[in-house]
Amino acid sequence: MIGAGPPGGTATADIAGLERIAAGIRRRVFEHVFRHNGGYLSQALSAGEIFAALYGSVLNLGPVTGDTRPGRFPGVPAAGNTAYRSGGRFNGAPAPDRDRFLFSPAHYAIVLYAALSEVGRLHDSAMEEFNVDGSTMEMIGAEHSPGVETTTGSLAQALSQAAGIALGRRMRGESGRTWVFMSDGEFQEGQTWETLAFASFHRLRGLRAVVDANGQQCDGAMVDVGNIEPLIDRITSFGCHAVEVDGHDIAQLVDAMASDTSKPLVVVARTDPTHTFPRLAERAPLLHYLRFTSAAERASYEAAYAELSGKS
Amino acid sequence: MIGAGPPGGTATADIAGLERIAAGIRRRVFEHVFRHNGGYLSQALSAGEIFAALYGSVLNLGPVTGDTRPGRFPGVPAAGNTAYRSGGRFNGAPAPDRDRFLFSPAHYAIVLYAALSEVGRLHDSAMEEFNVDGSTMEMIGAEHSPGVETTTGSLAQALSQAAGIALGRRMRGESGRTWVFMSDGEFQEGQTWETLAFASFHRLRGLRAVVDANGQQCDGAMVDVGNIEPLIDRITSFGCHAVEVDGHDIAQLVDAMASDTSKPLVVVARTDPTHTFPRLAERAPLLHYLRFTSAAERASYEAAYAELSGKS
Amino acid sequence: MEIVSRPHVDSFIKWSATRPEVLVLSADLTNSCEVGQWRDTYPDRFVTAAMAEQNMLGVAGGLAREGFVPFIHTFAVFIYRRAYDQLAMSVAYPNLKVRLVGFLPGIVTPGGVTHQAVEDVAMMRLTPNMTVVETGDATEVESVLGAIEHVDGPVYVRMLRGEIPRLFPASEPMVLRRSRLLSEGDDVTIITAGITTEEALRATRVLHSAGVGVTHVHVSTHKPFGDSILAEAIERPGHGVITMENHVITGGLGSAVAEYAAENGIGGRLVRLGLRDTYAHGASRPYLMKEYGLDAGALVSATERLVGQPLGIAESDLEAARLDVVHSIAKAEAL
Amino acid sequence: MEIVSRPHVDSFIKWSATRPEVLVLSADLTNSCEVGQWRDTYPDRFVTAAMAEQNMLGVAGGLAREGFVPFIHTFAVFIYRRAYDQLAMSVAYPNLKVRLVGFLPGIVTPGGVTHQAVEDVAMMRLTPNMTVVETGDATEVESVLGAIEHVDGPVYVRMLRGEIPRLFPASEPMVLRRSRLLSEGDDVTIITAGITTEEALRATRVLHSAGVGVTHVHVSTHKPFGDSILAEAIERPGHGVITMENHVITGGLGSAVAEYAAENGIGGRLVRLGLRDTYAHGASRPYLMKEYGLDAGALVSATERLVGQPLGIAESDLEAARLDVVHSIAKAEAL
Ligand SMILES: Cc1ncc(C[n+]2csc(CCOP(=O)(O)OP(=O)(O)O)c2C)c(N)n1
Ligand SMILES: Cc1ncc(C[n+]2csc(CCOP(=O)(O)OP(=O)(O)O)c2C)c(N)n1
Ligand SMILES: [Mg+2]
Ligand SMILES: [Mg+2]
Repeated sequence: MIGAGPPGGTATADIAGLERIAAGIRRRVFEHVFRHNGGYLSQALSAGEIFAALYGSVLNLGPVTGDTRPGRFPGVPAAGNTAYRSGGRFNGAPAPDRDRFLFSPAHYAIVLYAALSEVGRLHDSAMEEFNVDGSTMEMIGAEHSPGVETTTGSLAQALSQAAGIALGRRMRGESGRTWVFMSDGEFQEGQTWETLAFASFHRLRGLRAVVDANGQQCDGAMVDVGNIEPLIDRITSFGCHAVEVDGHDIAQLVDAMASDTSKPLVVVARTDPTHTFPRLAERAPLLHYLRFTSAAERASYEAAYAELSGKS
Repeated sequence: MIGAGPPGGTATADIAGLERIAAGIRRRVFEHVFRHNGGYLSQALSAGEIFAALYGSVLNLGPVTGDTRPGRFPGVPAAGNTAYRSGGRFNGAPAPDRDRFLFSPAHYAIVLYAALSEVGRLHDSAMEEFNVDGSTMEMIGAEHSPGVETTTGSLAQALSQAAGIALGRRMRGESGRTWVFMSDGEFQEGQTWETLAFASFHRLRGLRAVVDANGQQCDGAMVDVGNIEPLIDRITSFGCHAVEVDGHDIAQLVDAMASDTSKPLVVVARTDPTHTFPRLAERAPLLHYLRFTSAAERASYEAAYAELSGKS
Repeated sequence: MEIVSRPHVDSFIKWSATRPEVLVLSADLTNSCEVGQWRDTYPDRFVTAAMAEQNMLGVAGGLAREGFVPFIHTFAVFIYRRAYDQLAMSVAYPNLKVRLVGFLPGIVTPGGVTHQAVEDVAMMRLTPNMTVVETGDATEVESVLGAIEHVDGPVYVRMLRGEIPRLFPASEPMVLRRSRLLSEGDDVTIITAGITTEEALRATRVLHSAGVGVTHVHVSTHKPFGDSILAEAIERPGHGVITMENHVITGGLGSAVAEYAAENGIGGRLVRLGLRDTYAHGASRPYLMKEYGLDAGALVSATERLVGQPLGIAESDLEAARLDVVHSIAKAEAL
Repeated sequence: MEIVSRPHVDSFIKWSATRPEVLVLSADLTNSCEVGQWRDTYPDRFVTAAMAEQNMLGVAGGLAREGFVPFIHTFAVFIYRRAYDQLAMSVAYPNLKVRLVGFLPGIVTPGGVTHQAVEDVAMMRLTPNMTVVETGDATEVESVLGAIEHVDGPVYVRMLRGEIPRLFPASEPMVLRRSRLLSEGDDVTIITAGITTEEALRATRVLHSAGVGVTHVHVSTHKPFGDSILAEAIERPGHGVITMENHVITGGLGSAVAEYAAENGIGGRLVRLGLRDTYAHGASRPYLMKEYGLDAGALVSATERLVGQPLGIAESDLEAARLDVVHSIAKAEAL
């Protein structure tokens, strides 16, 4: 019932171009991190290629509606708040044959904003507004934030909403797919399993999740905090189609996202939270959030980054 | 760390005796159903052998503490409510080497009460107090109800509490096991999966769940309402030891419950909600709760039951 | 008094006929929430969510974003207790047009503490963007769908099922934010909602005969709270106000009246009848109403406290005042 | 004024040394909730529950039944929103000695609506058996453990973290159900709790200079509510009472005062400052306090409303009254 997406797959995807997007995403996040003495860096390192594949190739989105500037916080959604604008507009207007993209682990917001910036959906100056009082560029994205359509800082809530959207779209006979970007930590929440069961039971083949399986969470490595493996087996046993790929191999990612299956699809992208910047590993197991302990440390990270990017 | 339970297994269990307990459980529930024009009958049909195996052989429980009469509702637990008595006393006083039994799907209460009555833990007259105002013999067992130690009418909450109990007991070096009786509907709740992940991660080998996999829930057959299969694969992928048995074969049940494993154990007992009383199948798919539509119907069920029990 | 059997069944089916955007989501309590026939009538608009309420609330949010109007039907506790985070973040925050139809308010069910919604009104009142209504008779059950139709945001409906008395004429449907003035008098004001109104009607008759002037107001909109009828009743000078709610006394009707009074500097005394910081237990409705002081007798005692003197009303006077038709005496068993 | 850095860290480690029954349960926010060092000190008493709060609440109930005293540490929202059913049925109903230590009260965090606990006090107040306390300064953070130790039932602690001012001398620890009288005066009564007390202290100084007599009470026990200091302050004749809470105005401190006043027939006007039926958004704490009217300026305006005349207090007067030490100006980023 749900049609195939846009033409894609390894054959047509411009891998080198997508790799440039991934590098650009990381660059923007690094710049922020250096300017603000810290930030959600490991998420950019693990998920750079995932966002590049999604925004650079896979997602079939319409143009941004309205201005590409983020704008001021328009108030919370409420009856009578006519000023309200959803951050979904940066993913284009919903249309029957277009894809929808839902962004789940809201603390990855900076990675999303960087990706939107890289593909020209978000104004180049927007990153400067990150976490600035009164801006929509919230640290933990809410549904007024660019590219964000649901409020999912309480994790594992986007997939259910995506299932509802996918179901509604199927009821209306729409061919577009409904995508969700997820973190692996979300597979510890029971809600995720309720939704996978729901999605497979209702044969929501339009629903496609992509997981940044970076093996880490706030307290450290997931194997030490709360194991979710074998994740592929778990997802498969819940009736979904699980595909495992190297999350830093864009061709694999693009291929996996194009999987032809009648089941809800879950792409498990195995990633490294220090990818392209091995120096970060010295902080293991605490990679979730980076805060420099001194100006000297920051400077040395800056130097390391400069050297690496010079090289690459 | 958790020792093996009491001697058990097919070799020592008195299968015929346990079958008599199962038949007795059903008889008591049938009597109630005929007297009150309905009730939770299918649960007795599916779970009769499970309760017989647990209370007749497997559970290593101390004697009832105090009177075997259910008693009046003692008020809710509260600071200063000194009259309060837990229904757990019907399972004996907790002791380091004894088993604990937690009862999860509270609407099975009548089956539990019948089992307690059959094995002499509950006074023969108690069933008459079922759902009587002011009695502890509540329809949906709460923690003052005989044999009930946690309040789990909101389903899928006992397993987490049992995991906490099993963890606490392990911290204190206790050898007794912590058992939970569950319904299959509870595997639709996300909380169950959170707990299985927790239990396997923490290697709670003292934790043992037995599931009445009768394939039904309020709205009908689970395959039509919300599929949970392949249940064994799901449980296994969450790191627990799953054993599947014919839930009406007591020898299989007793053997499975004695499984030697270092993981949390889940015994999936495949059962038939019309077992021993095929007539009930005429109500499919709605077997969850029986209410006779007329006196004539009730009489005909009574006749059918009399004939069958004469036979058996 | 007329007793109407399962008014929601037909009313909802009929109402949905011309509203294709209306869906039903059920978490394995379809017949218990009187939507079995609805499902059979509109199978394509019925979504089985199985016993997984957290996901169901999220799915409802997603469907609402697509322009559907999902009506969740399940026991109230499984909406606001089991899935509160999803309700708050996936439905209330985005102000989505989801209807949360919650059954088994307060102590109407023998299902015990896990099934009795004794704090739902409080939780829904404190939830931003939420509109909160409660049905008190067959007319309100039949008319609640129309009353909330145009609310642009989530609505929680505290719903009755089964055999329901008709206290208000069918010609006087529920209207959002409009209370009902059931009697007038200068001594005490009694404010009730849901099933406590029927009980209060018994008491007010007897109180009137005993010479106590009673202003009695029935509330069906808990939030937004307050309309001119309510305001006048609360402000009426007299011995004070009594609220009687099938709910804990913290955060529900009694608190709403207290907030209104305090914000407006109205100094009369308020007596809040209801569950006092306690869960209940499983027993029949009349038994529990008596045990927890939610009956006509409790109202008479509270009135005596306010007027400061015994009124000489006996239990038998209240018995005699029982309304013409009473509920089926068969004790509910099935959930 | 002294600013104390992370007072909970040492205080809790020290307190736990002689209490082997104390455990910590954490749902992947161990360092964010200042128990990383606790875990390293008592590794055998630390239980990682991963990001699965529903199960964590149930596990806590089970451990409490075994005689342990589990201290759940996570962001407040993930306790009372994500796991309310488990909190209610597996912890509150059985009245178990579980300590729910909830971080990020109200609008202290830029984490936005999903991280800001703006309705926790209301939800915990309406929960039977629950005791509810809130910390307002370093002394209270240090002494809350002792204050609640002997409560035989669940306790919700609205906790502060990070850099915290010491408003009350260390020699005056938090005592359950004992409010603090911070100033006396006959014109208005101001009641605050948590971080709003520091803000109110700024306003009361200026109000006193402007000739307004202010009675200011700091509340740390939300439930059970009411003690003689509070009672006297609420009953004090004057222009009325102002509550300022880092919370929605429904169900929390303001409602508790309203309930108290109405039940006792006290007729003064009440002005409730706080979030008005809304969630907030992510921004810095001072920005949000101003936006939602939770600052000294809002208190002055409310006082003007009550006394019925402008007081001629300028923003700059309040600035000048800023307490000696202010918070680290670095904006919080990490959660
Ligand atoms: C329901 C819920 N519980 C807890 C949190 C706090 N939290 C934010 S991020 C996070 C880690 C989750 O793991 P993951 O998203 O995989 O982390 P990362 O890979 O980015 O380190 C947690 C526990 C949350 N946001 N939502
Ligand atoms: C959290 C929760 N949601 C819904 C219910 C209502 N409910 C009671 S029993 C039941 C059916 C669950 O399936 P199962 O226990 O397998 O039913 P059975 O085999 O007895 O028919 C449901 C949905 C509940 N008790 N708890
Ligand atoms: Mg991760
Ligand atoms: Mg079943």
